[in-house]
Amino acid sequence: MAIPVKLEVFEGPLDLLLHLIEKNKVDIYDIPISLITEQYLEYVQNMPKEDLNVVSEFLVMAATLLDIKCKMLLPKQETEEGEEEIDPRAELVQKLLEYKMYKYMSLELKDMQMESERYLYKKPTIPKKVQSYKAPLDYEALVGDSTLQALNDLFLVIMKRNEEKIDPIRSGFGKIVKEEVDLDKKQLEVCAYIEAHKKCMFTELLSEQKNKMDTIVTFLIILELIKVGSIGIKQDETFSDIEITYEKPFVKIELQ
Amino acid sequence: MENKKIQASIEAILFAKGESVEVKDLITALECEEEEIREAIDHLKTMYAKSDRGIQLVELEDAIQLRTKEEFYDALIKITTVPRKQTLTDAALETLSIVAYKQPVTRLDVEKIRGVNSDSPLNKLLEYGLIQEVGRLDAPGRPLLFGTTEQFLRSFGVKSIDDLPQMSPDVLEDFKAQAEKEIQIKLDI
Amino acid sequence: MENKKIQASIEAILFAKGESVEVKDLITALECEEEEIREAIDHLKTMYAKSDRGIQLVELEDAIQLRTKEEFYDALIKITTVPRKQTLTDAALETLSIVAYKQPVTRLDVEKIRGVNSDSPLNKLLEYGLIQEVGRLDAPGRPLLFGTTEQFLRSFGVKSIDDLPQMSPDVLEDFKAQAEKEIQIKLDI
Repeated sequence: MAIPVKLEVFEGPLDLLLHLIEKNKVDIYDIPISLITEQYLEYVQNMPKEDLNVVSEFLVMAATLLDIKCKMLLPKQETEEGEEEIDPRAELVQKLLEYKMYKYMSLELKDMQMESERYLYKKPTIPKKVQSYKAPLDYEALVGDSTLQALNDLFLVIMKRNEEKIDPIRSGFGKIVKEEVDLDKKQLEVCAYIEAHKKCMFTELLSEQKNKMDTIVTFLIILELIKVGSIGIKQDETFSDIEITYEKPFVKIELQ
Repeated sequence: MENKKIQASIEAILFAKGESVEVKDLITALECEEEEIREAIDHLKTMYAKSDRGIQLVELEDAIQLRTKEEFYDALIKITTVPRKQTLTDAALETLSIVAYKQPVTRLDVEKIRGVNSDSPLNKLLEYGLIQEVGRLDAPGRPLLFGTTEQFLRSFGVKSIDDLPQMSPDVLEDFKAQAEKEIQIKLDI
Repeated sequence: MENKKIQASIEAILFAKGESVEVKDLITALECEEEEIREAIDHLKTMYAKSDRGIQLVELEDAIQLRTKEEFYDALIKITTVPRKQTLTDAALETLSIVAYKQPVTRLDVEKIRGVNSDSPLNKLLEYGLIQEVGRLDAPGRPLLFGTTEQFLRSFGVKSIDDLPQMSPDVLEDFKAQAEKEIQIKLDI
């Protein structure tokens, strides 16, 4: 049989089989398996091979057809019970019939869809007044089982949490202002202070500082002054205040 | 509520919404008995059926909706824009008929019947809103189950799945006989 | 064209369009005389005016349109609005307690106490009508001041704001002392 130049496209192996059966005008219940298999294979050989998934689906059916063909060639055997063996084509016929049925119904659906396209529906036109309507709030549901007492308890919890959040020491520093510290000037200031007082407490010195940066720099200057021996320090116990004493004239120190 | 008022309210709701409205929602909104609503719907149906009316009431499972009568389509397309047609491929139609008649079905069910992988037509049908996920099969892998939607009923002009044209081996036999006859006729000519 | 058919066609067109349709377009589409169209419109108008109808035909300049009768808006509202089932979130409750006990307060006050931006719970409370704007603070930017509403009193079963359980300065002092002690303990470790 000549293969048409332009291959018809089939939905799948079953579709192709049905086509061959119809084309040869043979009974679906009595498929001439040799003929159909031959034509089926011919088609598959000429199939475009781009999509291997598609080709493999067709090849599975080819294998099934060849399997049936083999079984048909073997002499019919009676089973032990004396019943005749089931026709090897039976399963395939069943599948073909089922597929054919759905394919037929799909054509019915197509017609139904075309008819239904002649009915038009309307888009919603909800009046603005209706659209903008807001259902009244169900306050009972909204408030639920929160009582005034619950609100009160909650407020106490919030205030407590709020107090805890504030670190009493650091909160004393006040606002942090970004400010460039003039190191030389700062050093002179600190030195002048200690020299003037001869003896002073570390906290006194810090309380003179305007902000965090000044405090840090002052602390660093003190450390340097201790290192070069310009001042002496004394602390009675851990966490107690530190006493600073003037030891010898200051030399200019390099802070890094 | 007075019968006339129920009827008018249903018409007002169906008109404004345009979309389908479930009967049970009407019962709640109008604070009526189901019987009263059903009666009003029947009245509306009869009223719309008259020849001087251009719209009709359709039932879709347990919802109702208004639409234009088919006979006015030709006049309508002259003046309104008709929604773009969803042309379904043969593969999609085949898949849809399997889902419609065998629902709920899994992807594998469809694939077995069609003999080919059917992911692409299934996805298209989902996208068009003609089928939907309706649950999962209680089997290994718990595969998704698909069924048709209300949009399917609308698009194919049926009230419910039960109203789909019957599919039986008899129909198929008829179909076959018919086909053979056609061939015969052609041969005779 | 038969009168009844003209009438039905117009209804179908008006329904499908949903919006207004010009009379002259109807004349073109239905291939009728203007007089016939006008007559059909009048018929439709009379028909819709009946008490068992939920829609009406309105004329605007030289166009006509179908609309829902206003008397059925209530029914439409019942079917289109989803009942709001809301409860106060924790954030809203916290914010509410601050407004209740410290009123009048600004947004910033609430934010400082809660330690987080509180615009969203404040707006929700305003929307619910549990708090309201009660004035502006005499400070830069003149920020809004919030206080509780009568609805708040009703919902929480209080006669007046004065009946709110008072937060005494002593309690606050206690908190402060406690907090400091706790920090001290932390430092000691």
